Amino acid sequence: MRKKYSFLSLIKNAFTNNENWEKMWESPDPKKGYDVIIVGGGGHGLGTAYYLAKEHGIKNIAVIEKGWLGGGNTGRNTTIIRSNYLWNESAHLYDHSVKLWENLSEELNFNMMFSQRGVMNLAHNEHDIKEMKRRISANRLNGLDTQWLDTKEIEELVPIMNTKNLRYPVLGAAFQPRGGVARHDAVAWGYALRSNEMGVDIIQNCEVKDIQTDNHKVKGVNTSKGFIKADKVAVVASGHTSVLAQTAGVKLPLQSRPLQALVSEPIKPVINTVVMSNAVHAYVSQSDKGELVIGAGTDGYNSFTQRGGYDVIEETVRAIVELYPIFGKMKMLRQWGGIVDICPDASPIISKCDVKGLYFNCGWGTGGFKATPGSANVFAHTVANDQPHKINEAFNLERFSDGRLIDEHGAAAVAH
Amino acid sequence: MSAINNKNCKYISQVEIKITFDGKSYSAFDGDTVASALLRNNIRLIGRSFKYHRPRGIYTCGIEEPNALVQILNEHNEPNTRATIKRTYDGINISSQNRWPSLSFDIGSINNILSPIFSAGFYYKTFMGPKGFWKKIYEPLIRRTAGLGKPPKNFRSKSIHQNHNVDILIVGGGLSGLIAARKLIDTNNEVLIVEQDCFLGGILKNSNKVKSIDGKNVFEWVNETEKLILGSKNIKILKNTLVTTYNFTNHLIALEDKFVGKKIDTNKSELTLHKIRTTHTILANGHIERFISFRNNDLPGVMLASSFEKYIERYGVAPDENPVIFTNNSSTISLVKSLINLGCKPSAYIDSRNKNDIEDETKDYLSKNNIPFYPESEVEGCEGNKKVEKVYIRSSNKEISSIKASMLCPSGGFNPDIHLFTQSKGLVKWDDKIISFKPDTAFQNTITLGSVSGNYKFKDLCSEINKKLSFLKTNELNLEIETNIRDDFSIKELWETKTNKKSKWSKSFIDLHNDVTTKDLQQAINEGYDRIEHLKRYTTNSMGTDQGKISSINSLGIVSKILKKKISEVGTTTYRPPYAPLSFAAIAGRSTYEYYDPERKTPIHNWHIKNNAVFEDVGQWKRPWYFKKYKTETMHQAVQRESKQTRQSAGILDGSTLGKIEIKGKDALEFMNLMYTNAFTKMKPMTSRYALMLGEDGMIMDDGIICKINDKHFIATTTSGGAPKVFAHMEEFLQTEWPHLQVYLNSITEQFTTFNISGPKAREIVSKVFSDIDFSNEKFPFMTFKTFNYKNTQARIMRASFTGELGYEIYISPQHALELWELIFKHGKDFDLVPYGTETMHLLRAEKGYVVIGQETDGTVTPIDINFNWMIGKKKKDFIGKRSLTRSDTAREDRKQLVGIVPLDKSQFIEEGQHIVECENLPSKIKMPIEYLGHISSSYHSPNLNHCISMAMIKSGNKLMGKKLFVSTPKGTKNIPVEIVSPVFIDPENKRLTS
Amino acid sequence: MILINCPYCGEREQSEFSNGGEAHVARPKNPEALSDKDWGQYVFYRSNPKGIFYERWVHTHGCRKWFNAVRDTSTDTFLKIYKLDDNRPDISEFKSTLKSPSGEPSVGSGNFAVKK
Amino acid sequence: MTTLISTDRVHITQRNFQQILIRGDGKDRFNQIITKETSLQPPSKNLEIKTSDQYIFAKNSFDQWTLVYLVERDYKEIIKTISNLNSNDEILASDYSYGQVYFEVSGENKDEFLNKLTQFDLRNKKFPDLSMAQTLIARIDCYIYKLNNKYIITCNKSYEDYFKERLTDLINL
Repeated sequence: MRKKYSFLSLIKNAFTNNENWEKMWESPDPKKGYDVIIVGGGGHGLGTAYYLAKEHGIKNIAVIEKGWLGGGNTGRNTTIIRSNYLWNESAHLYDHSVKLWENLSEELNFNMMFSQRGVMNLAHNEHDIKEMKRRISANRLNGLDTQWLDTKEIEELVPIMNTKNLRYPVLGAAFQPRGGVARHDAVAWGYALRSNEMGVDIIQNCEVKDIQTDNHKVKGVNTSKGFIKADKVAVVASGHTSVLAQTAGVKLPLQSRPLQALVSEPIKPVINTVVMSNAVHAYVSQSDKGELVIGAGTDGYNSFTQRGGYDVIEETVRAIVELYPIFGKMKMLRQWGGIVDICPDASPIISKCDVKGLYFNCGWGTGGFKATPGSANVFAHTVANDQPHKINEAFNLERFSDGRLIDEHGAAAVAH
Repeated sequence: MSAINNKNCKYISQVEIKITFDGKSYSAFDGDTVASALLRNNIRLIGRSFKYHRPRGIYTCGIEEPNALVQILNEHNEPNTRATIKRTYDGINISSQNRWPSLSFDIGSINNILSPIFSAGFYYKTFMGPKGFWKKIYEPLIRRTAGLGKPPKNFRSKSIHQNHNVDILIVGGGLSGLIAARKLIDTNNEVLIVEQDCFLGGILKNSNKVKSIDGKNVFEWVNETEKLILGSKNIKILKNTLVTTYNFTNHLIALEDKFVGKKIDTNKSELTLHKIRTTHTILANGHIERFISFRNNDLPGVMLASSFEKYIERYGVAPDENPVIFTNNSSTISLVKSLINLGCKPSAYIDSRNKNDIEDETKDYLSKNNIPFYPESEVEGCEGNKKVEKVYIRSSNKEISSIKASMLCPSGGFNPDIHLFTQSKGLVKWDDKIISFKPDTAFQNTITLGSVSGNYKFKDLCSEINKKLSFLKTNELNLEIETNIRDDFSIKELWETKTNKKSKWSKSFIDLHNDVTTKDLQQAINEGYDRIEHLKRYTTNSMGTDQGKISSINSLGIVSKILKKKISEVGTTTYRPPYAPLSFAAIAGRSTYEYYDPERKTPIHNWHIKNNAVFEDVGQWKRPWYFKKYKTETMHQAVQRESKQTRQSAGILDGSTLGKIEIKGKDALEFMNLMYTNAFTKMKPMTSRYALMLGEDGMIMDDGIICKINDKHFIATTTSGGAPKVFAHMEEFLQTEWPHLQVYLNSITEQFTTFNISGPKAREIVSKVFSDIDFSNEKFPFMTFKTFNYKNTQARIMRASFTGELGYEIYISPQHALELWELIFKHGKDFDLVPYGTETMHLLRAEKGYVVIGQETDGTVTPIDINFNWMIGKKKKDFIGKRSLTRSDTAREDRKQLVGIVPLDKSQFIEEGQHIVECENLPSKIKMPIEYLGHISSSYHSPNLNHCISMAMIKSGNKLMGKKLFVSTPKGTKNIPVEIVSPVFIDPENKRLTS
Repeated sequence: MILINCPYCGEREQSEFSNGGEAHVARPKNPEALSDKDWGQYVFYRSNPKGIFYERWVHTHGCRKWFNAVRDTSTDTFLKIYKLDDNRPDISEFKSTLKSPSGEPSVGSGNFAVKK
Repeated sequence: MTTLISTDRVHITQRNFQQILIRGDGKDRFNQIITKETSLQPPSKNLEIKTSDQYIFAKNSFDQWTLVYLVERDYKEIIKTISNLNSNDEILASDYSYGQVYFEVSGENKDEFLNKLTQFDLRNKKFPDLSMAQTLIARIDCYIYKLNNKYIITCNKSYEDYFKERLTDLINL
């Protein structure tokens, strides 16, 4: 670990006017070939390279990114981290990630600003309560720390919330204390820094056009900087994964949808935990700069424009202004959209496929950021050993044929 | 009000008002903004910067302001309000932000002393201390110093939306906007002009650049133009309205402040959000002056040249009598003329251009008024205690001299305001003549006019507009525009001036709002963050509430120099809407608070209220949850009472919220057989059947009762929540898969109210109410229905029940609903009829082992899983979802199946949502995951059986009948011993239903 | 918000419509004859192109009629709207602005504002 | 008929009409049956209205017509018409008389007022006289009929209170 960051390093550099900080990573041109090519330079891709090098000793790796690293969904999410998913397979996968988050800053010696301030899912009707009580009980048996909060406890944790005087009153909440938020850019930069140090090539502004195969075995990839040979190709390019899979003759059940988010202007601390409300599509947390980061719902149609419709913003803000009356006098600073690739059962794909040496990690929908370290870790294991890790065994491609789905859409719609 | 007052400014009244700033009272003129009012009282220090808490003053005179953000205490503490925009009124109470204990003495400025340590991205490189320290110690500290304003007070706004559909939208009521408008007067285009100020005119009123138009002074020309426009039939003007968002297919969002310069009346709508759909958009929103980076360019007293000029011309106040002017272009001479007209004089005019590039008129005017002139020179820096006191000038021979001054006005040139154009997905291009980006290829019907299109010349402005609007076939308009400055704009590239001061504390700012220095840019590039988006995120450059309006192009200039690339190769960061911070209250409009979502009510809603119903939200419906017999009756007590009484005598439920669909046509039977799992072919007319609807994945989507009038006419009921989804599902398959089927659908949910009466005494009650109908078992068997005429309306009674008791569902026109409901109660009194709510309905159906879609099923349950094999038409060739039922995973034996569960100790209660396990105790701290067989989907204390009954979905449940297992409890570690039983707890042989 | 030209009602706000996913995916005539894999393809797999996309819309808050459309998903531009019973327009009719599978379109999506 | 709002430029009253919703294929046989039963010619162009002071006959979509009686008729007759229509297999008629609420909106500022609740383009060139539309007003599915300079808006009865509150709330903001 050559570059060491600490308060001491800040003081040392202060004396030399901060002029000789070392370069975090190089941006070389691609070599002729590598053992493993990772397509997609987001948190998941760079993380996979890090764990391949650190835990499996594979260092002759290239991470190929079409734009700038961390520029896709890694730089466009609402930074929420939790693992209180319903089904066992999902709970184990996401909690594997939360455990890695808990000392990622130390491991990468780069501050992820991972703040375990708790994540709260609000219940607005009887159906929500039943669904959450079931999820809490399932989480408990899986060793997770989710608990039920009544309205009074919620008001103590979030004083600015109006729980009673609104169209769908807040009747309670499922709360996971170990959940929280982290700085999204730091994940990509931290993984890039440390994997680059171990010899991994990080190639930016180089777009993979198609994947070359020869009788069901992967040969390499054609890129805007020419053909690059590889024995193994791991595609982790969110919405574009299905486009690239097509070039290798593999079909993926992905649909890419805009998922929008917005931030308010910066104010002094007002909310110290993360509050999610599925019924009204509004998720809120406050960044360290003081901006309130708000997540909205997905748009109802496929799109890659990283924008989405204005009406989605209106839907979320309508709910937030009622849930938090202080928003009546606050202003929206920025709005943007990411592209989330969604599977029919709202669970990811971390899997081999019929083509030898070709692996896919995609379909994360709205859960991509929170899963970054866990996904990268088990994907590295899958690529290195050509066998899935126990944790991601269930998230294979075959489930869409035999029907063994892991449906995280939550219970069916309200009925009775 | 000690500052110089420009008497002949026509946009400010001389009426005095009183304002309060940080507790002290000042006087100002009605029409002043907070900024112009404070400048009138020579107040320079107005806030503290974001990171280093350095003293900051008023830097501009508009929306692009990076520093002067204040809190309006008498408006619910509204934070981060731009002093340069917010208009004052008598009694407004303003406070500065981000400083403690006071503006002049701020503890936070310790950050400035430690600033060499707090370099760009310092927080990524430290604070990683022992586990949990980040959350408990470092983060709270950082969060307290960050963030600008204090949080506002709670406020329920009444702002509204106003939609518009126009042919042409003109953004900006300045010179170009007005010329375009005059060309469109009384044409057949419906035009809307949107102007952010309360006066039209733009550059005409904001500067001294234009002397006259067609011989008239600018004020007269604007008034004359405004009269013409208001007189037209086809043009409307919106003032005090700022366009913030340019959506796809020409849909723009603009925010109007309805209380400009007035105290807000909180029961009126203080903001209106205009949502404008237009065929053509004309962007005439002008340009923004950019600053120059030099040492201490953030000191209070540094103000952009055109802003200084705007305070004189638009607000009638000269912020200083002898400012130093530092420019790299030909436009700042108009500021000099403004000062001379007022009897003031710049104490120096520093122009960085080469001597022979500087216009002769400028040189002559400066020498005529003996203004010290420094050609080919630049400002090296300035110094002073919380305000400018000295300005250091580096002359052409590189020597540095200093002069005394209290204000310094830099001008780094002008950027066309391309934010909205890029939001419209248009592409911009670099223009070396104006050294900035300008609009190039539009993606939508977007036309840019005047300075926003990069055309800074006045002479050929009319010809540009005539050419660009020629497709509208309007009249040619040519105006004689006389200017105070030379028409062709000249500029020399200058992003920053270097300092030879080696101190670690000397700072030259590239982003005033987020305290980003030019050294930070260099450091970020050294560390490898050389992509412009990386740079922005690592240094937070241009991510403040001003989005770097006066500085983002400068940062591209500096970065391109360091990387030795052309600026167009460096590219820009994404322009993310909105153009300026947009009020949340305005975005929400009136569709929030009490109007967030409609409250759907059944026709007898008021009867429920009168009879102390407690309501539950079911989708948008308000349904009675239970009825309080006396004030203090709890839900548990009410539900036990209602459930017991229904089984012993009779109970009635308002079921009007259930979906009802009328299906009719030649191929109705074939259609129903394809949509539902059941076989309807052999079903006799006038009978009804409980039916299941699946998705193509084989999972249960909805259920309901189907009444068959004949093979060509059915009526289907659905769950309340599923009603819109089932209707849409039927329409989709009819139109897209089976257009050959002649079938028509009508939703009749609201054409019939539904009363479900059940219980042993039900037959007696209905016989009394409908005396002419024979309710005997022979004449009216179970699962059949009759249609009849009730007071000339179509009515229907079906013998079915969701409680397991003898029951009838009465479908009646809403016109007679209340009257019939009360008649039923009149007769029901002597049979002890009780009204019950959804909670009792849940309990009674659970006693009977009936499932609820969405509770027993969660989108992963097939009919076989809940023993509904009997509902699957085996001989049917196809129905939606049939193929999925035989997939390997759905045909598995060990799937979760529906069972009943009772506690061995009858006094214990099982909680819904808990799980069935094989171990008696749970460890207090669960480390390794514990296997479970399934979860409890429903659980109630049955008053009719006097013990808790539950339904559960557990793995291979059918094989576990009679087995002893355990159910977890929410908190404890001791599990409840239970026995697996059949889910039907009452009347398994259905005797009560069919007798 | 996008303006969609309903073939029956004319131009309406996108909030009146619902998207029905990929078009021209006919329900298999005889599902029983399909293998689990092929049936899984029909139920779960839809194409997800960045560029020219054939999709279905329904005017939910209007005439409630289904219709088809060809849209460029990289810029959300509707290239053609046609009725259910019109036949499928040939892809050669449409020119996608994309230079490569995942490249940014030459026309900006608000993210790459500078003309290359 | 109760007056909800009456200012100088916007006038809204709540009405009550009988209504039949008819589904069919709109071909000759369908037209003959309809004319026979209702003695009225159903309109053939999408969103077109035929009207007199007695009725509004509108084609709302490809297979749907609404017949609204502006002047109250003997309800027995309406029920008879509906059952006669339903006796033909290829026609579905449903009684929509009491499940709907009706608002009549007139006045010089009616378009600007309604455009506070809906984005629908009410201008004559996009929404000509004697035409109708199904759209969203105040987040609720509505039918809007345009005839001689006034609108008749209908929606489901369960939204009545919410719709009226939205209208009255706006007038004094």
